[in-house]
Amino acid sequence: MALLTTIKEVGNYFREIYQGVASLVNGMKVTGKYFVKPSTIVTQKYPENRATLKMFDNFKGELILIHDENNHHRCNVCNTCARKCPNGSIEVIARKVVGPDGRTKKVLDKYIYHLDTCTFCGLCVPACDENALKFDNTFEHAVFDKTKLVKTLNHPGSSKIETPE
Amino acid sequence: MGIDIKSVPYEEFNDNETLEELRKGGAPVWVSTMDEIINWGRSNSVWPLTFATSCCGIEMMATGAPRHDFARFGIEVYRASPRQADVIVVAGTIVRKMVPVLKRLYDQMADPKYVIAMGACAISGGPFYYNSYSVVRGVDQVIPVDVYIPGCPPRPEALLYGIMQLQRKIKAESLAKAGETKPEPVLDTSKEDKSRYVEPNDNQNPAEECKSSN
Amino acid sequence: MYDFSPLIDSLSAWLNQTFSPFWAGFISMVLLGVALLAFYAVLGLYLVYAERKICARMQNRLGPNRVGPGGLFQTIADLIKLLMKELIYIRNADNLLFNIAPFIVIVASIMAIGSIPFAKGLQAIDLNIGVLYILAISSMGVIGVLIAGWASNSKYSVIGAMRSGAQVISYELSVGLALLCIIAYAGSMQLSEIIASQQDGWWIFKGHIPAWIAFVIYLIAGTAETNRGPFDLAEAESELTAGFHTEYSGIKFAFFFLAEYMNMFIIAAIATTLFLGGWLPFHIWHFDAFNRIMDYIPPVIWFFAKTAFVIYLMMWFKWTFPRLRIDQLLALEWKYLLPINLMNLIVIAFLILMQWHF
Amino acid sequence: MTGPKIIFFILAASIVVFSILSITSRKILRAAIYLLFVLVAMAGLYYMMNFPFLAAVQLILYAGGIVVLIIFSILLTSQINSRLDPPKRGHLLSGLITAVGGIALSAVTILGFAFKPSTEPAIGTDMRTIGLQLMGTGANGYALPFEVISILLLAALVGSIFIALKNRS
Amino acid sequence: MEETLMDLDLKEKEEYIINMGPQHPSTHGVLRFETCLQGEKVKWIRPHCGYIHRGIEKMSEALTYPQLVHLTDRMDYLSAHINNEAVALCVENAMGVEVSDRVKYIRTILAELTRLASHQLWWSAFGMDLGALTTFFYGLRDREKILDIFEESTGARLLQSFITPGGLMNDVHPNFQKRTKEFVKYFRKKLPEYDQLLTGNVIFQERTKGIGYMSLEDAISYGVTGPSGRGSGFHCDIRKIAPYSAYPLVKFNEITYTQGDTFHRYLVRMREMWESLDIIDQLVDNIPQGPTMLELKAVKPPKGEFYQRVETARGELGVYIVSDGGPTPARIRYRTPNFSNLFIINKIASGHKIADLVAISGSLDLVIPDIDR
Amino acid sequence: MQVEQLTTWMQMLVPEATPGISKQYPEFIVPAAKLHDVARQLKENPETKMDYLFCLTGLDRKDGFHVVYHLTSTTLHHTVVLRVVLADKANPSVATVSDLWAAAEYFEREAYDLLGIKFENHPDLRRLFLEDDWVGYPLRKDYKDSFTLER
Repeated sequence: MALLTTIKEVGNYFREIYQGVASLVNGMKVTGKYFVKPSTIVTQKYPENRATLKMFDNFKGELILIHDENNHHRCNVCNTCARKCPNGSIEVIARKVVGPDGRTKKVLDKYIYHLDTCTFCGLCVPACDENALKFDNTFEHAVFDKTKLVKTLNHPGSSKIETPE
Repeated sequence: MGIDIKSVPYEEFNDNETLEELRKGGAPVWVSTMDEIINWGRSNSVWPLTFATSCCGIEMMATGAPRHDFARFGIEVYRASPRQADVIVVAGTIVRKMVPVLKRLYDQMADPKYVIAMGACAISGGPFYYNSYSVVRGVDQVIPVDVYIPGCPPRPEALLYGIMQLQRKIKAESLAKAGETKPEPVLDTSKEDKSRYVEPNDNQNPAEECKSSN
Repeated sequence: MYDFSPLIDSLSAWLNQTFSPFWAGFISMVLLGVALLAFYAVLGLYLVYAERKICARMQNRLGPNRVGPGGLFQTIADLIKLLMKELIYIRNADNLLFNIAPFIVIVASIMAIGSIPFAKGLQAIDLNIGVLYILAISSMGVIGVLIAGWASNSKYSVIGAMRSGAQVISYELSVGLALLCIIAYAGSMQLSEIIASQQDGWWIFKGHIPAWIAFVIYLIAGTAETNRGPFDLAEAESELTAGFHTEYSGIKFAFFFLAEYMNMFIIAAIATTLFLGGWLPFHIWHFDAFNRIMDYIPPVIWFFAKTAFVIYLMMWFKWTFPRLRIDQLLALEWKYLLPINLMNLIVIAFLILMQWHF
Repeated sequence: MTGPKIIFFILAASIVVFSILSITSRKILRAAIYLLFVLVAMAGLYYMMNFPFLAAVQLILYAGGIVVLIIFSILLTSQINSRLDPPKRGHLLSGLITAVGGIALSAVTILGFAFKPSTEPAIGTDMRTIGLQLMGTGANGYALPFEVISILLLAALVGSIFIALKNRS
Repeated sequence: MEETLMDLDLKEKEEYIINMGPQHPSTHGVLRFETCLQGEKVKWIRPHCGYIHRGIEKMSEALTYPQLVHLTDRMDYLSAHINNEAVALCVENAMGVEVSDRVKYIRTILAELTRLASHQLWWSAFGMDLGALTTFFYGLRDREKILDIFEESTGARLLQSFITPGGLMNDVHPNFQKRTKEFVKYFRKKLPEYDQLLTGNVIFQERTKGIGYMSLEDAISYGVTGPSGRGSGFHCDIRKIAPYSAYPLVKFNEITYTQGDTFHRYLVRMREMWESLDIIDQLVDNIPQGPTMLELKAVKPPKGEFYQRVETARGELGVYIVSDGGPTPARIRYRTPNFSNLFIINKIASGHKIADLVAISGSLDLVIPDIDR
Repeated sequence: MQVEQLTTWMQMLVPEATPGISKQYPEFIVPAAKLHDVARQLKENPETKMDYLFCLTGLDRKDGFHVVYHLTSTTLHHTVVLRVVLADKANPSVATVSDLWAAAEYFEREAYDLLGIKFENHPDLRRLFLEDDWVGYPLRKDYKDSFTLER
């Protein structure tokens, strides 16, 4: 009996070795398979493919104030977006101008957008009743100087689009 | 102007003005030749420290993943030991309890060392700018930052872009200026934060009287 | 046909003619040293590059491709950077030993390279105890690792060093015994003679199954000896940050890095020499047309191709397997490799006694 | 002066220097490393005397084996900033006397001995000869000493296991 | 060999303390394990957290409900959708409104995709903890496909802030169904490869089997939920106990094992991935039409206290809202899964080797900002 | 066990317990002095078997600090909420339940850290998230410090 158990143990010893080696080879098959198949490489060559690289339409890269070709935007300084923003990334600075009819009117002076704190939660865009805002899908924003990330979104010299009332 | 990054033209980079500022002041010819060789080596071999505090760390891992593979830039050699790392990518929020640790990590790194602030939290506290009692509003209050990559979190391409920006900055360095030390950052614990309301330097704005609406 | 000895003989004859014997010896030594160092550096750098490319392919990535064509200059950039990096002086560390350690490691691997036969006649020293010499020299490398870990005065480093010590001491046994199998077959320790004994067939083919077993054991133990792959406990990144070289920076770290790759090359080169016929071409029994074609390929290429194959195997291991734990590592050696090895050796002795090998 | 001579003097000098450093160093690991250098230099001397086998054995056993064991045990037992106490004056004095006496004795012996070049042909030191002699039972055979030493080592092994086991329980 | 050479040698040596972290590759973030070692053996571990305590609970008190959702993304960033859903569900239940079936279906699919992505990342990182470096790349390679689905619909890869009280920020992209189905098909082929590479590997099994045993009593007492708890036989799947969203409509198994070691915690997650694929399969073809956002005048839960439990990729997430009837909560409390999962580590890792500590902490699948909040 | 049964059971156990306001789970406001006793009964009684404390919350309300215990049974699947009102805002203190549920040890440390509620007999009551030298308890409504920027 003792002999039999010894034989069994020796058999187990070698079976263990065999199974171990087999499992290792099994694993090596996976890596080996990918090694010999370069077609499985999924890498996108980012800087090389800049011309063809396209983000998804929904991608939230940066907030922009929509301007049309005449340099008009649609912001009416209601400040809803700034209130909706959970961390104060938007500051709408207004300026009072006297209109042709003699009434003073608040118009947009600066639409300041803090790209450095924006969390892209997307609450501001639907909040705007005028559809003045949208997310652009650019992503190349890295800078050396932090102050460059505080952006003025209205283009210089732009004005609110004249909507027929 | 000499700072070339493969496949991206110089003009298409952001913030060339700051870079030009850095490059001011010439150097002797032999120094600049040396510079070129050394900067070539340094800029093409920035080994990051495995340092990630939160969400941005996952995007940093995704950048190393096959889809984006930042090994292409030769920076897949993540070093767990700060002694062997060249760049510390601050990926995630830094809170006040973490400040001494981060400072120590930075001090443990060997020169030349670079810092990338990745994501809104590292740049300015991001979502935790207001009302948080523990988040540091910007890692530049702790260690000097070279490149800021906004986003929450920045997508992997944005990180790659930031790394190219860092490469440009490294290439703008010179041995002649090696002695210059960066100003020591101070952790601002006071309530008034001035930097947030600083007007960006745009001279083209014609507005004369600016009033805050709120 | 591709024998390097006439070339080298004529070179030394010319040196002896032109200069006094002292200067001739001196110049030949300097030449040899420069050649070896240059070879070492270039090979080390390109092994690093090869590993990065190979693992990238296995992981569906591209690997370095932006520095030079196909990323060929990547490791050169790394080297330049490491050369120019600050060397950190560590307070509370034993700085003499801290600085010596990387040199011990790298000198040990450079010395071992000297006796590797790359082709007929292309060997710096052909010792009649070649295998023993390489074993002896490579056993010195661990001292560098041990004192590097201790002198850094960091707990991670010490743990890494001790792991490395326990590992190398025990696996040296298996490396030695596996090589002993082939030495017993060939009846010599001289590397050139071992190669000569394989004229009619590599040992892995004519040594029956025991040679295969010895080869596999040698590969496992050799991988462990170089602190690589599933046996990289000394620098286990997820546990000990960087193990014994946690505190090293700049070029001193590069030395460890290079030495690791060169040790891998040495292990592979010995495997090639002993098991795979060194620089001998691949021949098929009585298939003369094929054999003649094989003969046209220079021996240097044969040698490096075989070595590259073994290195590739070792990289394949590293990028597939999880790391062992220290007690499993030792159990593997003492419970599996050593008994099998000893049995194997007895079988081989029996085979030789009965003259059953070719 | 020929090349080998220069190398000889370099080796000899390093043996002397490192031996002295090894015994004067207050840091124990440094002492071990100096000892390592001494042993390596001695291996070099053996090699120069055309005994590569002995050189390799010196490296593999002393440098690769014993010194590694010494370093290993130092790693386990001592701290980085621990230093050995300076020796007591009495010990120092007696040691010095012994050392000087030893040097004088060997100097007298060496100087008094007439070194004559050997006329016999050199014995080939290839592996086959060494192996045959090591295992030989005839003249110049080492089989008996070999076995005796192995029994000694076995006894030492058993003893060390015994000691280790006793400490554990 | 139970006792290694080193153990024997170190018997007499004093124990010493190693700080693993806050910056350490195996803690996956800024967690600090104060570890007492004796040789290689871990005597005890004292976890120190707070290195990323950002005060989310305090901050949320100043934000309206739709605004504070974006902070929950940043707790357990790998379960962002599920965290959003938890807050959304809690607020909806408080207000007594119910979202449309379309929203429920989409939320559930997104939650399961999140779970898959999270488990993939965990698998990658767990392999890397054990030294199998290639797993990292395979897991992340497949995860990118899920992130594509997310990005196309929500506009963000990781922190989507997509689910909001009352529904979804916007409707999903028309490609959503197609892409999801493609992914499910693709991933069903890749999962066996994961097993081939790691699960069956003898070294991996040696490293994980019988390591870090957690008993059922301990799991319940410490509140270890999610796959970590289920590895010990703790039936803690909220999707089964208190079904929410579309979970009552789908058939799936709660995976439990009774062995409670590292290997079985691993297996739970591997099998959960199959279950998640099944759930997605059942839902993705039948997404009903309907509005994606409720017409709510204002998101103001009535005065009272509300609790909502959901199952994230790591376990039970509880959202506890104390409302005074205003637009902002008077107090919001997150009972995060990792917080409870972490502290058992001393119990289950003591007495093992330091390498096992890495394996065990990896098998608990910790996300540190979720602990610290 | 049904909600009604639980209510009668609780009333028998602690007559001074009053039902709480929440309708989601059966909730009882328990006097601080009797909390540990009730908790132990709930855990050990075979009829209730509340072996799983899934949430422990500290609240800063107008009438004092509340500590809310969410308890459930993993075998019987019923949930109960215990609430303790600590009217003494200057020195809130309640007995620990960490000897009953291990999870409570860390929940209580968190509550101590952020709200300053002391738990008597707690084995290791230290700050959990904040530095040891932090002044004040941030989750209290009257917490002010020189760092926070308010918006």
